[in-house]
Amino acid sequence: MAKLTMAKALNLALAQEMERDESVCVMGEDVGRDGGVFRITEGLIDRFGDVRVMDTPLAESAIVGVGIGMAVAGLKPICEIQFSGFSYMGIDQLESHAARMRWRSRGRWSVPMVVRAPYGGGVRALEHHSESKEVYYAHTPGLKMVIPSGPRNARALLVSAIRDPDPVVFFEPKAVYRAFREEVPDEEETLPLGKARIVREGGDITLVAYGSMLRPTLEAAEQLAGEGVEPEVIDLLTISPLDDEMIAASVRKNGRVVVVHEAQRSFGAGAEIFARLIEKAFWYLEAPMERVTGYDVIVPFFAREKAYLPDAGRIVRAAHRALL
Amino acid sequence: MAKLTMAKALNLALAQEMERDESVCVMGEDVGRDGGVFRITEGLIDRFGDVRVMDTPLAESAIVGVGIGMAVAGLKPICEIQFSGFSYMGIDQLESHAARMRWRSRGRWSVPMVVRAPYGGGVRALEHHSESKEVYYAHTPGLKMVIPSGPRNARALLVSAIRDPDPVVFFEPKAVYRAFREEVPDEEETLPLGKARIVREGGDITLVAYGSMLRPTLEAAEQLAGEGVEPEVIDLLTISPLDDEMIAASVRKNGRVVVVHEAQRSFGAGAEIFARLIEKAFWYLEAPMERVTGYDVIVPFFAREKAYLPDAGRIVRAAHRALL
Amino acid sequence: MPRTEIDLQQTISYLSILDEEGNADEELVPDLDDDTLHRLFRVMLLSRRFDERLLQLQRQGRLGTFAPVKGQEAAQIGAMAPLRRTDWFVPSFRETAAALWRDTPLSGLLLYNAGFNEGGLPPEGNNDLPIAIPVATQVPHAVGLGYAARAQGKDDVAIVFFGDGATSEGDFHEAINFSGVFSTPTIFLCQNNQWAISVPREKQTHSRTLAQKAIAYGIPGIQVDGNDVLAVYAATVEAVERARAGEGPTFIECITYRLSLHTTADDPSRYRSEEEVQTWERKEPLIRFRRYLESRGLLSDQEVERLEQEIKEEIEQAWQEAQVQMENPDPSVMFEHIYADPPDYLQAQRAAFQKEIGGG
Amino acid sequence: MPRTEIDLQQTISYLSILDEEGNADEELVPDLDDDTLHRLFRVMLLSRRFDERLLQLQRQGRLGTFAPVKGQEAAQIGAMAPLRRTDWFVPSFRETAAALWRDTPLSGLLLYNAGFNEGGLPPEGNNDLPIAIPVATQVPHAVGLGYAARAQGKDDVAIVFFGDGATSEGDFHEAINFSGVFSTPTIFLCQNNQWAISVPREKQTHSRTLAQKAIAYGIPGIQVDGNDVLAVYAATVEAVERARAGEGPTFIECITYRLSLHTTADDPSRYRSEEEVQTWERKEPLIRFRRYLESRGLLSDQEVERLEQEIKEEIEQAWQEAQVQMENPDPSVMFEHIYADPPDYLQAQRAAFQKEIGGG
Amino acid sequence: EREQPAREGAPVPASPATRRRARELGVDLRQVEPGGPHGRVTNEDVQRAAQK
Ligand SMILES: Cc1ncc(C[n+]2csc(CCOP(=O)(O)OP(=O)(O)O)c2C)c(N)n1
Ligand SMILES: Cc1ncc(C[n+]2csc(CCOP(=O)(O)OP(=O)(O)O)c2C)c(N)n1
Ligand SMILES: [Mg+2]
Ligand SMILES: [Mg+2]
Ligand SMILES: [Mg+2]
Repeated sequence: MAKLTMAKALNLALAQEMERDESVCVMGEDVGRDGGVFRITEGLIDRFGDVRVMDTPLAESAIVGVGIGMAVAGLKPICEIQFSGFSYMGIDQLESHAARMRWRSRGRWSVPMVVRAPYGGGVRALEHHSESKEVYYAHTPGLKMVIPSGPRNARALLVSAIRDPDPVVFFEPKAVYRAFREEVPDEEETLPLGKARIVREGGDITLVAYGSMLRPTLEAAEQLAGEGVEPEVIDLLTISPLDDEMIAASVRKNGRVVVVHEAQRSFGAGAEIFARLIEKAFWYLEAPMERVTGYDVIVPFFAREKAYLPDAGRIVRAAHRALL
Repeated sequence: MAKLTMAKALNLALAQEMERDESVCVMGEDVGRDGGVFRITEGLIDRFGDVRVMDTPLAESAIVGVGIGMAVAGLKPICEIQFSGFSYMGIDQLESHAARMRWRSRGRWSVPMVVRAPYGGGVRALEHHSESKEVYYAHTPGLKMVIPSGPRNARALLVSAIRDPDPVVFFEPKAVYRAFREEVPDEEETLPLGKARIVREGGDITLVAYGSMLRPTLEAAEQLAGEGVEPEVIDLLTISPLDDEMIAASVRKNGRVVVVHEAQRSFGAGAEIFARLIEKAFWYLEAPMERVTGYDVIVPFFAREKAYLPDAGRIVRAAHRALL
Repeated sequence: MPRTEIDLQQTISYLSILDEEGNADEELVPDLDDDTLHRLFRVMLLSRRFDERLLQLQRQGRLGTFAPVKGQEAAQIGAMAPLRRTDWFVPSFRETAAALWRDTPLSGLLLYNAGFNEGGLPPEGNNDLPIAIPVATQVPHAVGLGYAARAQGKDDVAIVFFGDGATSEGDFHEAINFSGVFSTPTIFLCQNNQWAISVPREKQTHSRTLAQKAIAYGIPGIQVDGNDVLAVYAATVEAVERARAGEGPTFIECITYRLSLHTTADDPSRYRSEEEVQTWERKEPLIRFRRYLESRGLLSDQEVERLEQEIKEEIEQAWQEAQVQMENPDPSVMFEHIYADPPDYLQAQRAAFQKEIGGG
Repeated sequence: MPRTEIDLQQTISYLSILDEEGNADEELVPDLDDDTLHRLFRVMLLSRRFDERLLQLQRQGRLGTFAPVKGQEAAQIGAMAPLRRTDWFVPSFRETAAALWRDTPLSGLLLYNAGFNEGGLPPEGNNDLPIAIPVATQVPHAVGLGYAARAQGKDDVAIVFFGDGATSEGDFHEAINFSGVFSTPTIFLCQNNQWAISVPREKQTHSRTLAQKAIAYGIPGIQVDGNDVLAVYAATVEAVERARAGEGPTFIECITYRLSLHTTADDPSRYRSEEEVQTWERKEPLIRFRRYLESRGLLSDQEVERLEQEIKEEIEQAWQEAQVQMENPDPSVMFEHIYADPPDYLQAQRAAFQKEIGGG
Repeated sequence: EREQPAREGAPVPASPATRRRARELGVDLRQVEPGGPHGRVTNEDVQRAAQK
């Protein structure tokens, strides 16, 4: 075991998978010689060469589209989009082809590809560099949408995503890349896609979060515990397919829930979580479900970033409302 | 008054607005000489010339991006995307610029543009020609997302969209283009964006629909009425901004609701409607909310189209469940 | 210093071998045995007749919208013929003729056109991708396929077909640029049929030729008479050899013509003249190739009559097979192949769906 | 018939007027009065010093990530100078030097770099678009702006700046193709600074020059020494005149160099050598232009000293102003300008937000 | 949330959990004295009504 940042944990996952399976390759802007602008792919080109680690021209649709061709031919491309805010240039290739190739060819061809990108705010970045549009991908059948929250689960989920036979969009919370270290086993570890995890047990209220929002949610849980409230905290890990059974079981027990995401409120992932809870836990709701989210504005330039992003205070206040 | 199809009603709106305001122009693939593949822009190039009616090269991102430039300079471009399934190539221009230009320039520049596209299934079309990804646009602050249901409201909403100072994505239900005729006034008429309308009043259950789903929903309402149930039918007309107050008022009265959309279920517009109802009508929900939607599959090739699309039968069965 | 002209170190050439009358420039005729020459004609004729039958069936409401390939038989078959089965075939939505060269079952194409997902299954043993409808989006796939082949130590190549309209799309540009940088064994086969629905070639782009767009990527480009199956074949053979030898991609612009409508939902009388169509009818590929083969003693009127009959029966047989498969379409097929392993929520939806269609 | 070479009817030239030593080819020196020559130098120097101050402030944590423009002053200012205020300026994210020619307030740029939306307000009276970060996505905007100008009966032109990396993007391709088809008065000004973060020019595309990409669109293309402000100016004047006369777009490739890091979050030592940077330092634009002006008697050491002092004070003044505006940032500014008229739900969110920050 | 007088057919305001408990206890919400804000019937109200 070693204590690794998320950045190092992701790098470990990539290196071990590339070692284990020579069809795995990495492609994107500045991923080779530069090791990626966040250094997630550091060292890979020296180890595996420039055929398996491709510094591509500046062209997101082609990064995904060429990756699709590579995947159909039997490679396992891991496409890096430099920031999730630039992924929209590739969304047509994802929706029109990556998501459909298996279905369109009746199972003859498939696209075991990962498209990974840093997402979310909190690092005082430029415009477009703090985006959180996971719903675009979650609403697209044929894709999976995964968002880790810490070093260990990021490593395990990325390995699972790489091994998954279908296209996975993997958003990495950049605010967590180097925020803290965590024990990460040297030996390989996976986590199943589509399964959430209970991070903290409690019988009074359920708090659901993912990505960089897990930390303020755990902070809020601490504050609530100090007030004598016992919150149950669920870390989604996968947005689609959603582990609605775990969330519903918790809400059936607790009756009150707060969902936290930095993405804009309207039509965000929180809405679907609410919908699943209506479908699976309706009769156990004691109070209106709460969602603490980004406002329905464009993510502000970084001087106002903190005001935009959910924090522990907002989550606690929402919990109070849900506990009325 | 004349009885017009939706196609003719839209054509009327375009012609009248172009007559009234010489900054209004139309651009897209085959919109000029061919009058558009659905003939929505028929006759416009003969009346207004080829500077204001542009047959563009085959390039959706540029149709939107060039349109953005035209709008900033003071024109009012109406960009036609030939089918909504090809709009994803332009979504980066919409999210990164059309939606942001006013905000980014602190109000100095703005993008009074309309991006219109035929959406949805039901006409035995090829793959990618029956798509319904309105959520992509509804989840994007700075845009508005409008979906008419019939000739008269399509005309009135398109006029409002054209006059709106901000970018509007306008999805036209192609299944309705020529499905029926309706009285449409010759003189100009508008409908405010962001306002739904009650199509049928009733005190037992609320049915919420939009676009081509209004018709099967009204059919279902008829069947329910035949069983002694009085449904209230709401036609959304605008997806974003959502008229949650009208829906909530109806649900506070009726306590039971079914939402209908052809878009895939998960992370679809129905989820956000559920969320708003939790926020505004929670205490009046007498039964789990129901949503009748497309399945979470890729829209099938047309031999199975009917099985995929919601129909009156499915809506009635959902209403029965909601009335338990 | 005064302006100096930059040496671009490449030129764009035009190649034609078989003229409209069926006379061939013998020095340029590619090396093709009699069987292959015969097969080239047979498949061109099969494509032509199949296209006609599809149109008929569509007008009768038995099939849905499709894109006729009439006029482009040489451009597609000439380009497909030099490739091996393991070479990748990446079509757009109009490559029926090329698909027929690849022995794609007619019944499958009929099923596809009748709106059945089952029709999308590629023929066994072929490295064929399914029909791709969003214009130009398939072009990067052929770059990746080619890249993978080389990474896997194979000498397979990938050919991708697209139209004149497609050259305006960003994906066309990004893909070919990638191919030039990574020197992928990809053949970019542009079917310049002069139209993109109602937009004529001159309004699609301001460059005089499409082939010259290769200069933007530093890759070889050539323009050929696309109605001349021998020229298309010869140019493609060259491109295939270069690609297999590790010398990278080639861009081939085939000058041809879309003799029929864009799709069955189109009305060309709105935007082009009958005279123009007639002009191009005279240049169409089957007539000249038939004359050439006749001049070589490889074809006779009786042989053509025999072929016509054979083809007619083949098409009818396929249509009968397709109709059998079209009875009782199990709608739950729409839940298949979304993922390798259907997730729980999808299985639940399928079960609920099955219950609903069962009766409630 | 044998292959025939196609006459492309255009060539790509290279233009250089002022060499590295500051010697000018007198026949080619554009028609510029002394005041303008002086201003060109002043703004280049202002840009250089402002860049240095920004870097300093960023390292101190007072400003966020930004993209230094060191080395590209001539390529930007030479291109901006021929334009009128009503001509459209469409920058990417590195056009600080061009923005300074346009009298963009330094305090605004500082505010932007400090993460304040208020810094995005374009200068009054200028047809300037704000900074555009997604690479190449601004290129179509300049096509639309140009098209609109002509539709509105104006002779305004639009200049759009973008880098070598940007030429690989689909939006670059689609935009220029549109421009060629509609003959828009758009100048495509490519800042080929040899790098796109860590990707060198040779790995970005396989074409020998970027200027030759113009051939793909049938529009004129020229390559210039981008560190030679007179050549950039001359080429742009030509392009502007063509555009204003209704003769359409021009593509100008400026050969220059990114002397500093990509952004302040970058470490160039990982992918390029100090020798390469030194080689280009010797070709940098300010030195040679200073020598030229000195040789023309338009600049002296004392004058430069005076300018340096003036510039230093100007920058300090702006920084003081910016800091005042940076105190107490009202966070509810983030709700402004999302729409012309904020919809109810947004007003409600703003009210709820105001309540939360009020204390609860 | 707005005040509204109970109408024939209009829902009695209560959480879904309260409605479930009422059903389980055989309590008709319309017969229960609402103790919550805005005429809302609470769990305690239902409990009390069930014990009568
Ligand atoms: C991205 C996209 N936009 C629009 C369409 C609708 N469409 C189908 S074919 C076509 C014209 C294609 O022209 P071209 O590339 O020349 O191919 P051709 O039809 O001539 O074979 C258009 C606009 C599409 N399929 N994909
Ligand atoms: C679409 C997109 N992808 C990636 C990025 C991240 N990024 C910012 S600048 C840059 C390199 C741009 O290179 P070039 O066009 O040569 O401009 P330069 O930085 O050299 O001025 C990249 C990859 C971006 N801003 N936009
Ligand atoms: Mg694109
Ligand atoms: Mg064509
Ligand atoms: Mg560069």
